[in-house]
Amino acid sequence: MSSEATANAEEHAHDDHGHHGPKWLAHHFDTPAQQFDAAKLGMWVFLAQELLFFSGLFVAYGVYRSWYPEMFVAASHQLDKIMGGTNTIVLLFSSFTAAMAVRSSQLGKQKATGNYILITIFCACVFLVIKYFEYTHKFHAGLLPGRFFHPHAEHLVAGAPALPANTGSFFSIYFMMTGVHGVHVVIGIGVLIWIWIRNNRGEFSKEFFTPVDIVALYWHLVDLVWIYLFPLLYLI
Amino acid sequence: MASQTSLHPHKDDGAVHAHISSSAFYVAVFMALIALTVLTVGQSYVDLGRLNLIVVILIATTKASLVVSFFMHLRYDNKFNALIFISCIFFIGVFFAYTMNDTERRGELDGDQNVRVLPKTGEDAPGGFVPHAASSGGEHGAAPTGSGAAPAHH
Amino acid sequence: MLSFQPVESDNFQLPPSMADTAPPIDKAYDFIFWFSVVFTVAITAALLYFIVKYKRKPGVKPEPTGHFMKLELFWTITPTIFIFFLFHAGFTGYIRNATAAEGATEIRVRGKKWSWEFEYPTGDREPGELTLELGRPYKMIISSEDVLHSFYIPEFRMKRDAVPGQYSFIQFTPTKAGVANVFCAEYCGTSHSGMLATVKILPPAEYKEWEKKLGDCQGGAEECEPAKWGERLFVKNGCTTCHGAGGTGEIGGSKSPGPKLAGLFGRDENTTAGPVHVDENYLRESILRPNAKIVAGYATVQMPPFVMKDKQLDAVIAYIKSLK
Amino acid sequence: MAAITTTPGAHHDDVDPNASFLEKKGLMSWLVTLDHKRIGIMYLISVTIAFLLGGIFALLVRAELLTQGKTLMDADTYNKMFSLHGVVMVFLFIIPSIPAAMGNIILPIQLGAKDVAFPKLNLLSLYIYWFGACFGLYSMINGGVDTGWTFYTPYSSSDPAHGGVGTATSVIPMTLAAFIMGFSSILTGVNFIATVHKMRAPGLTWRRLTLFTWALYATSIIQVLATPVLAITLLLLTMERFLGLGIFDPRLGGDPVLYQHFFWFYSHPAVYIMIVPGMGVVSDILASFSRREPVGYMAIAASSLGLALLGFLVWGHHLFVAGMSEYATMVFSALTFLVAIPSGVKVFNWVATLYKGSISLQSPMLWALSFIFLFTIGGLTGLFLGMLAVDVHLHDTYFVVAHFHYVMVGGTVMGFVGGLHYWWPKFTGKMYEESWARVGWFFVFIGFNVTFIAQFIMGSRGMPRRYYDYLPQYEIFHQVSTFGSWILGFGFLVLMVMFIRSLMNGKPAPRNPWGSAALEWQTPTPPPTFNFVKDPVLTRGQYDYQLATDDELYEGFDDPLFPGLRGGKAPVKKAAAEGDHG
Repeated sequence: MSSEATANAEEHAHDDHGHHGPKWLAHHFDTPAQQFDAAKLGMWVFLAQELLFFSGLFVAYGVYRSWYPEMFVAASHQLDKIMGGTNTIVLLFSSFTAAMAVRSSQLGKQKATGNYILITIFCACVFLVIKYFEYTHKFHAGLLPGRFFHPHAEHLVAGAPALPANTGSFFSIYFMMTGVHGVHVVIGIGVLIWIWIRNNRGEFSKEFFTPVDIVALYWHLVDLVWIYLFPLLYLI
Repeated sequence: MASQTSLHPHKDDGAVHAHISSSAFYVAVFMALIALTVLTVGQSYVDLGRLNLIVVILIATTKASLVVSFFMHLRYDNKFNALIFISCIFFIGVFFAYTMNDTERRGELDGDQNVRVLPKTGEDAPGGFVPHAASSGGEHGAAPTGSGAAPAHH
Repeated sequence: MLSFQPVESDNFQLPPSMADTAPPIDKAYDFIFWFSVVFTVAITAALLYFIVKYKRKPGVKPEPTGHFMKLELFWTITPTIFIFFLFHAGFTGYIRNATAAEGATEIRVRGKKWSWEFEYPTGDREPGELTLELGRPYKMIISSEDVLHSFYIPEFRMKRDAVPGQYSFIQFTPTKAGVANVFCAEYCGTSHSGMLATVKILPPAEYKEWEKKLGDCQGGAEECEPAKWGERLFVKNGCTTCHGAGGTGEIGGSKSPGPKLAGLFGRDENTTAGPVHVDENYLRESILRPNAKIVAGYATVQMPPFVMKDKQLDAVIAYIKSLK
Repeated sequence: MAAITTTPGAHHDDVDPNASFLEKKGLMSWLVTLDHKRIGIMYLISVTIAFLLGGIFALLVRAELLTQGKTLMDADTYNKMFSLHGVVMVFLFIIPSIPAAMGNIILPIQLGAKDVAFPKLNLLSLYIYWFGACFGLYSMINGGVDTGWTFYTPYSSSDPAHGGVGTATSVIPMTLAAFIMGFSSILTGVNFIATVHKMRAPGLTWRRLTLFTWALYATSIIQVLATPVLAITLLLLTMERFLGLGIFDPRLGGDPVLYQHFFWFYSHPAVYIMIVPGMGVVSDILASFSRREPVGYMAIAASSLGLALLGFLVWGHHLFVAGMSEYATMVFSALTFLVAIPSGVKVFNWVATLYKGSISLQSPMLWALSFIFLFTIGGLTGLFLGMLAVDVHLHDTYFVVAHFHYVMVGGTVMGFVGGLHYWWPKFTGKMYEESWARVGWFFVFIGFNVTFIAQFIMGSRGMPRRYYDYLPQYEIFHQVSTFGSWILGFGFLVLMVMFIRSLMNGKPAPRNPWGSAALEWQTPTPPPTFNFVKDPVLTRGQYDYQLATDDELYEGFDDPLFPGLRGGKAPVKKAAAEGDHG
């Protein structure tokens, strides 16, 4: 089921002309392993801060949901489970392809890596398009944050519970959570394109796939956050 | 310090040793994630009362663990990276627990302390929620809603 | 202008103690203060002694650092025990004041930019001055109409934030007749430092006298001429914190947050709701519903509404009319 | 055999490893540098400018309070002055001061590394900091903010332009400034954690790290875990003001106390971002100037981590009277007291370090000793505020102002200036005039105490903070305090002149002017670009004065107080023999 990859460290051996290992080994590292471990550690620390960043929104969600449970139930009826569910599957799939991209890169398959990255980017775009339709609908229905919350009855979901006056708070949280997440998706597309280009240039190899690995970690985090957002916002 | 190349390298050879899972395994993890997504959507049509939230969180956490352990390789990664992840969850837990220890328990010791509605008279506190407060020209301390929008804390 | 009586205290560090809530807090304060003094002196003395004793000398090598496990444990565990004691002392004092006595007289305290308003159980509202009866238990129910304020009476050692949209309370029994200060202790904008009030603690007999005239003008006939009484109400309501002393529209030589009132009466003004002729009705409306017609150029600061009895309103309007 | 040996390292062809890192000239050589020392120096210059700016605001605040009523400015200007003082000092100066400026310069050298783990990220942090600072300046040019550095809602979030009850000042650019600078802080933290873990020289075990490194490591953890919460809080606040979210503003259905939870979840740990590095500096200075390993090395290191952890559990003590539930109040008070344990452990160990040491009172040591004294007072007055009942009286008074200035200025700034004195010769290659340094220290120390002891007294007598005007009974204290602020300001002026004179025509600094055993003193002054002429391998601890050789300790050592101490001129150290490594 799995195998241990061994990066070839041959290139790293010092020669006597002051040349310091392979091109991709930065001058201040001694070994590829040191560079790889440092990058991974740094990325995990960075992901920890990402999670703390989102945690503020989750705490706000927790507090308000527990204060106004009925309002949350009523408001979530206005969200489209089908669209949200589709987006969940799209993101999970993109996470899968990102993992496959790392695997291909680890095995030195440049072409496959590129293709998997492209699929991941495509999924990210699909996610944003679906999000766009959801947002447009909310705008039409006047289901907007706080001060701008003016629901238009004709655009609301028929048969759903009536929306209390303070439902604006729910939509504030909804737009902040999905909005901040959406910004992460956009940034994710950016960095995925960046490593796609680097991969095309042939910068990665069995020995050096760190950037692919790091970007994939970031992308999985985007997925991870959505895994919680979806049921908490759509499935109350 | 010069590293040696060998067919059976040990940990200190300075080379990168990453775990590589098989494609089939990744597909299996992905299918499990899809199955759990279907499960959680299906569950949302069944009302379990107070259990709803717990079930939803459990399913989401299972999904998250799959992603973190296998897609993100944490299962095979340096133990310290896992420690970072776990301690970050711990601090999020602290943030949640302590904040909600306040927001959930205001007015518990004395019904008049830190509440939005005075239990005796049912008055809403001034300065509180006014629907469309800002857009209606900012009537100060206008009649509070009393629409149930700002319920008293128990 | 701040014109309150100076606090006279028998303790250099703390203001006089004027309510039952103060002595336990003072005791805790004194205890921790003396503890801190002893501790600081000990640490400093040790520092100075070592500096002199182990001054660098030619040829004298420092001793290598050893391991002092027992010492480390000692100075970890001893403070641990001590802080539990401190926590307990602070906590019991706090909880003692957290629940109000049965049958305490309830007074509503409302903070607004930038004045305090007190509503007595009779429904009478008195701004800027809180009158209490010596020895009677009170419960102050605190709220705010705009931003955060904090109701603070140093002489009672009591403080509580006035949070908009939320009630809170403090309780106490005044134990000494005299005058105390109310401060706003949570920053609330331009005239935060002007958001003061006085507390008058009267012996029961005097309090009864005062209570009879609650909501009415207190004082002789001359002091109670409408314009004179209106002037006092103007100050107590905190109007000066926005319109300047005497309604001059200036505070400390700069334009005040609220418009100039002197000479206003009878003029025509541009307001957010179109031109207005300033008459008694406009003044009345501007006090009760200030944001209906805001004078042009003053819309950035919102004046809170004031609830007054007709008699009081008339007095304030008479005062504003008298300003030239 | 030398205790710290070097190994033939790998060098780049384009960099002369023996040339000082300062050698390259030209603005561009600085702006695009990846050298941690140069980035650190740019941080140092930036935070010094911020410190001056914040200091001017502080002096103006104090000057206004010299007399009752209006002295210099009107109330709105005063409110902006104290807000800007807070914002500038906290976000622009004190948070990046020791970690980003001094840590950047020293940390990799103390680890025997060529650079931090992610040099590009390091430069990016600096640019993010500058970018954030631009937003701050933009806000100041637009009239500044008058919310206090805490940006409490609804005053900060409720915009009168939308019929709100709050301030009309330029809040959004300022919160964005803090938001952006937060990311600079986070990235520095990420960088340092990876650096400490992965970049240590051979032989540099965890037990051989300097206490400064330990402190920076603990600080980095806080920066990474707490700062993102500030980021989301300020983002929510910005959106609240901009779009009227209704999460923090009660009139829109929000809860202002919730904002305070969010804000202090970051800002209390941030106190430890500020103070813990200062403690690290002091530990290092004490070791060098008592010439021995600090007593309880592991206890001091562990207490840094302990403070980092506890810092996250006590934020609620800022909310004791804010309208929080009594149960939360109780828990937070109990946990707050726990902070006293690691703080106490540090102080006791520092004092014990002096016992049987070889103490030299040169200027860095004066700052370190002042730190211990002032931090003790700052810490003990914290106990007053941790005691619930007493806090109810003291909360939001000048007592609190004095308390946190004793910790922030008496602690962090003393540590910062002490560290600046201590490492100045290393990274500038110049000595400063010791006598002027002492004069500067004297005025700062006296001025500081005069300024803030007066504030303790007026605070306990009930003077609320952030007051433009005050009752007559507080006038005398305000006047003493303002007078003290002038002494304090004068002291800093002396120090600034002294440092500038040192840069202009200071004596060249030797490799190891203090006779310290730590690693950063075993490399040339100023260090080469890759920090060491050859990669170091450690065979002893950095505080091990027993195993350190005379070469290591005494080359260039010249204690002005004890010229004879060195006992003969030590030979200039030759490149150490290789052989015990491979």
